[in-house]
Amino acid sequence: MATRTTEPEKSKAKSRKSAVDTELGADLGLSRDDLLEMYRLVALARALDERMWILNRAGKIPFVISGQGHEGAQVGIAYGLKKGLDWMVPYYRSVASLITFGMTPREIMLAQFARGVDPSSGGRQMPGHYGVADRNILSVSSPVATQVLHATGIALAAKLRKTGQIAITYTGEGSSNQGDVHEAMNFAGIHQLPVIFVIENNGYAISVPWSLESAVEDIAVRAAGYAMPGVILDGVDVLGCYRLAQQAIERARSGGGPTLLEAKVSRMTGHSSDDQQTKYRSAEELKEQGSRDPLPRFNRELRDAGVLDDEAEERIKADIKSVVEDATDWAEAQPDPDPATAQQHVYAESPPSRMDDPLWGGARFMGDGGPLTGGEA
Amino acid sequence: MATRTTEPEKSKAKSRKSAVDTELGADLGLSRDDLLEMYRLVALARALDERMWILNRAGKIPFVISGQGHEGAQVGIAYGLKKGLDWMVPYYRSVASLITFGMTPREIMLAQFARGVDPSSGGRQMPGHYGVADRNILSVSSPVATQVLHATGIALAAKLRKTGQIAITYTGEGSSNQGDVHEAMNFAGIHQLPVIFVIENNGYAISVPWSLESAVEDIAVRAAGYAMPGVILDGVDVLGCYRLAQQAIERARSGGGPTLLEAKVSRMTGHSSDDQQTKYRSAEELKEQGSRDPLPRFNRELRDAGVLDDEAEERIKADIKSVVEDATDWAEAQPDPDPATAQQHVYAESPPSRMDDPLWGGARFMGDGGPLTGGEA
Amino acid sequence: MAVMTYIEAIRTTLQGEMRRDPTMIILGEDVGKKGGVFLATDGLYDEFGGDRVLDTPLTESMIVGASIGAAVNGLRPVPEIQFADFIMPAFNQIVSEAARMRYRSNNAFGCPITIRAPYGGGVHGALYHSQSVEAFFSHVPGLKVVIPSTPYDARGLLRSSIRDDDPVLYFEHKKMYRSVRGDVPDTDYTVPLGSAKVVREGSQVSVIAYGLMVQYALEAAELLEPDGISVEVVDVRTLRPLDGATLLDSVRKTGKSVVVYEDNRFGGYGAEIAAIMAEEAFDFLDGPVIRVTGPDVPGVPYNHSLEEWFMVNPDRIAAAVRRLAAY
Amino acid sequence: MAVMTYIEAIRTTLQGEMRRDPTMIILGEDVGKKGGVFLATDGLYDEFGGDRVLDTPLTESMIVGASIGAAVNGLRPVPEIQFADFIMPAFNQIVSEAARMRYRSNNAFGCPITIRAPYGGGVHGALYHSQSVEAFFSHVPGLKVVIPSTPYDARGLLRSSIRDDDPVLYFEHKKMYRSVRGDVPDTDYTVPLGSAKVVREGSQVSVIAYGLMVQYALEAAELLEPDGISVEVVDVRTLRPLDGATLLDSVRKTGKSVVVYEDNRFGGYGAEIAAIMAEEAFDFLDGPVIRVTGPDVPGVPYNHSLEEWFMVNPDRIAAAVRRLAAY
Ligand SMILES: Cc1ncc(C[n+]2csc(CCOP(=O)(O)OP(=O)(O)O)c2C)c(N)n1
Ligand SMILES: Cc1ncc(C[n+]2csc(CCOP(=O)(O)OP(=O)(O)O)c2C)c(N)n1
Ligand SMILES: [Mg+2]
Ligand SMILES: [Mg+2]
Repeated sequence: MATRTTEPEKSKAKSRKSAVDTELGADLGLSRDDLLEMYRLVALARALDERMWILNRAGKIPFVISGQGHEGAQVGIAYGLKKGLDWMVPYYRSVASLITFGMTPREIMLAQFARGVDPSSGGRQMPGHYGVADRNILSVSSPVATQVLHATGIALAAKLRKTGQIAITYTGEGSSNQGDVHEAMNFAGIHQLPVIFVIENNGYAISVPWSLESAVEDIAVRAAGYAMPGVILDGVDVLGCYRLAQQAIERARSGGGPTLLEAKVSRMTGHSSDDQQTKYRSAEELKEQGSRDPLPRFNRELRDAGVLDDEAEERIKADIKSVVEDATDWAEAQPDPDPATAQQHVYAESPPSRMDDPLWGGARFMGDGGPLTGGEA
Repeated sequence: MATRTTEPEKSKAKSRKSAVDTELGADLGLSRDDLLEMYRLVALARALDERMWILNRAGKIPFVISGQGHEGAQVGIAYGLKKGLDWMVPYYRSVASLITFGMTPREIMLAQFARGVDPSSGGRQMPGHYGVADRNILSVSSPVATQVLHATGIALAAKLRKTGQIAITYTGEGSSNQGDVHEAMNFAGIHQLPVIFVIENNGYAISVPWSLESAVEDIAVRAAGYAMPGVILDGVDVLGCYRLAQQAIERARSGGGPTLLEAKVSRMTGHSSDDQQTKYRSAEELKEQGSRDPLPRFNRELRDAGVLDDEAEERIKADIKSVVEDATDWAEAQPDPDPATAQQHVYAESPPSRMDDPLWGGARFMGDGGPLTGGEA
Repeated sequence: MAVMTYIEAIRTTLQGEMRRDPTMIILGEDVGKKGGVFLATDGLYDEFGGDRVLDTPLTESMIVGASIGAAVNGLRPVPEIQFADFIMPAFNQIVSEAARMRYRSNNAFGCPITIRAPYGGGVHGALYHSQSVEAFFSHVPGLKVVIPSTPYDARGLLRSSIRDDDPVLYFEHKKMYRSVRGDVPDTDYTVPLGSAKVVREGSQVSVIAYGLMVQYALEAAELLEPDGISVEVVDVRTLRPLDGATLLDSVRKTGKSVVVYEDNRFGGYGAEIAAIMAEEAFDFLDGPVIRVTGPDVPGVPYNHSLEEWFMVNPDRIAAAVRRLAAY
Repeated sequence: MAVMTYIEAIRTTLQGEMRRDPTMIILGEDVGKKGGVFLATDGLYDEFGGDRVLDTPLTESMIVGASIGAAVNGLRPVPEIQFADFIMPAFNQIVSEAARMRYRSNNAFGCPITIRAPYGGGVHGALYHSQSVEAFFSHVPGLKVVIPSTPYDARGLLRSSIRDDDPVLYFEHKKMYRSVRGDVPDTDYTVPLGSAKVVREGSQVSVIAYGLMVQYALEAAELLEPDGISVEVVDVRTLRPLDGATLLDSVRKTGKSVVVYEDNRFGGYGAEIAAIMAEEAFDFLDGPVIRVTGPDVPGVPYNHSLEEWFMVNPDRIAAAVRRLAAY
């Protein structure tokens, strides 16, 4: 099960007191603390991500899949969710969404190192396949878009059980063409389920550009086919994302049904550490998208509004530095999973039934002196 | 392979000379002969369908799946296709579409009786699973909506091979919610393929009403999600269906890409001979939809326009009567398939390879004196 | 103690479990007002309403995918796939998601759903309304696969499946729905998952089967009795996890085994049973492990003459046993 | 005669077939400019253009379903599924449609497509980038399933697959892509589908394997040679249709067989081979038919220590053979 860990992290998002202590946050009901916390989350996600690449180049983690460029939309969208009540059904680029929703940097790093105490999978899944049961964060798998139906089912249960929960799920624009997404939105529309479908549109499915993924400019237009609102979010505008996501959250919470949110973001790295994007993206295109980085944009916005000053930025920088250091060092120091546990949890009862136990009658273990046949054992 | 049969059928649609010899057909480019032929096709499809139910009640065919109520839209939509060039990818209610496209009443009836010379499947599939290779009518299977992707692939080949063909495919509104339909329309939109997607919306998927199948009123609105036109057809208006389908056909033929056609029709029978629709449809609803029968509507329209008179109607009635009699009697008289052929055509080369030959080492045939083991044989 | 049909045992058990567990829901195509195309859920919509007996859109991947999510958030979904043949669109959700949820999350999440589906041939359903699909799913760790052969087991195993905390595929042979009747106690008994059963004692040949084939195996045993051939019939009941011990004990006793399945021969479920015999009971075998199966064609053809050619029947089983007994 | 890697043999053969047959197209995710995530189609987009090397949307059911339609209308599609793990969304199109098109239409329509997909573990791919999926498809009449173990066979079998008039699943073990090299003649040779091969002669134990496991079996045979244990290794090469005769001849000669597969044990492909041995070679068997397989957990876990626990390796094969030889 998930291992909770204490660590020197400030956050644990403030109780949302909508103290109108800034111009900027006023009509959003966001206090200065909220704004600074949102900035911290965007910057922290970026810092964790950058650290992953360093660890990858250092040969300490074999694989990185990155959220750089997506963080602004992710923090803006998730900041208004109710931790401990709502459900998050993420995908592999969701680090910023996850830390906003309460997953800790140590837990994020445990997944990179695939350690035994990793709450996501105990080291069983590749990095990027997050999940934390005690925070209502559903386990990520690899086949894309399957989770969109899971979120819909979670919302169905929330509605039937009258729990007041909403479910939010995320996937990429390429994955949104999968049949499961169509079937999920159709079902959510029929029953007006409290679910929010977020498509993070970075314009590429690995190397395949949006022009070859779909004939439409905006995925959001598809929402009309399911009688739900489709909203386009500018992924570099953190507070704009928050504003529009809040409307969707309130709609879902109040029984108004599902919403499709399309966040236009940029993929600032290759698809993953295995990808060479220069092979299919031009130099100028890559240069251009630098201007689509939400972090400096948010920084400027907060400074112009007098919310962020040098002192505050220094404090946040320092906090993030220590948090990332701690998360990395602590996670790396944790032991690998014990191979003896590898056969556990195939089924609820353990040990699994005889025929499912690889140690049973195991020809592959004959070399270990196991029985030749179950009969003679 | 498909067996061609000579039979006393008038039809074989006239060469489309757009002789303007009637008011009604004028702007549609349809001659009086065309109009009468379209009427004959609607009436013939109805007569064949009614005969199936009689045969079913008589215990001569165990299963009927009916197109009653759909015939007007089917004839109107298919009448402008190019037989021998274009592809039809039908579904189980497509009898009117099929006879319009050149499948013969005898061939339709062979499928009901599942005879050996049945060109659809040689008696291997249930009634309703039509297909005729030499007329570019693709074999129907049971899993719904799979064929929508096949039609899309046929259109891709037509485009790449520059054959000038278009592909038209049909499915029900319930089936249109399957993921395959979303994926097919998405791909067709990207490559502007010469394919027409026809959804015959009769308001029910067996017992499930449209309100529980989807949240939208019209499936046609989904076309916008794939950058293609979505057109609603009134299924009782045969000529209206022809007019709008022609626009889609010309668009596809001229490289203008795909179209989604939603024909609003009524299911005038139970889902199939296995279904009791009174269990889920109210008496008045069933009564009401009588007014949605395309046959009398078309009859009235042609009479009002002076295209159809008693003499012509009598002629057509008589023709249909003899055609249906002939098709039924002839098909019933054909032999059942020879069980010895049941193992053929698993693969192109026959007999299939040793391990795929059920007669090989066949324990199940030991009782027939077959070899105990291949080795000793 | 009531005598009822196979499908009546299923319907009343679904009803009982719905009453017992308020978190249980049923969802699928036509399961509501119509009560299912075979009437397995007839009356449940009236008793429990549309919130707990949901008519879904015609989308199998959604039926299973939404069930997984609902299970994760506290419900106990019992989805119906209208025909086993139409479970294929949900294959990814079942095999990639339901089966792996627990293992991949290191036991953080489970997936308690029971997927019911009618399977099998001999009902003039042709290629797409006759399939046996158990081989696909019984190969997948994380799934459980159940096929009852009597009304008694249908109830006992359905209870165990629904109450189980892992995904179960529960396949019902549609030819047995109304043709098979039997005693079904009204007690709250269960038949545990993972236990096979010797349904007829014999000494010379073990016939191992499941579903409709158990009925046929028993008929074959009757046919052979006059000739003094003593047949033991073992009902697998749970295909995964398999009760290997009961099967092996029988074969070690008789020394000969015939494995019967209706599905296509090559790579069918019975191949695993035969493989286990060859590995675990080799020293006890007095003859080859014979399989009586459907032929390797892509489906049960429709025309009665072709369907008859395809289907395994008691005579074919008896003929195989006779040959093996004389081996 | 050139020496090349396994993936180079595949890439150059795709190129050659594209040149040879103007109706052949390649379609899939990232097969175009990127040349595939493993570079199996590298350079083909430049040579043949986007009409014949199509980057598709991220929709596997569409990739296969559109390929079926394109095949029906005169093309010869060779779709790539990026990882065998992601073939599941296309399961319905492959099993219900491609496999049955010819049989259900009584030979009126065929479906000449070759679906390529990288499979297998040992590459730190975890549950969803390591799967062996051959058991699902080799059970299905109407499909052919090919798994080459050398660059020579990769080319010869790929040619036969593409030129075949029925749907073929062609699985490539991703661990072999760059680790295995071998002679590949530049002649237009083919390796016929449905023929297994004795890749090492031996007298005491037959080891039957395919894909990467053939390489491991050969290593195991080397390990055992010093101990005077003579091992025959048979490469299945085509899983369906299976060349049963070659396998049976080997086992009738040695009297002992070890079936090796990387996939989960229960209901895996090797179960069918073991069943055939038990039925067809029973009189010749001098010991149980042993299987060396992956364990029955839902996937290959990621952490190197867990992955190592999962994977079959030469030592484990050797240990099994040693035990069986001494039996
Ligand atoms: C069903 C399936 N097919 C293929 C893949 C391989 N794959 C992983 S990510 C990816 C691209 C996803 O693109 P998009 O949905 O746009 O998300 P992004 O990575 O751009 O955020 C592909 C093809 C997969 N994981 N699952
Ligand atoms: C994948 C799949 N699921 C379920 C079925 C069973 N089935 C056959 S027809 C049908 C209803 C189809 O409704 P619709 O698409 O509206 O077409 P209609 O019959 O009303 O013309 C169902 C559920 C099937 N054939 N295929
Ligand atoms: Mg993307
Ligand atoms: Mg309908």
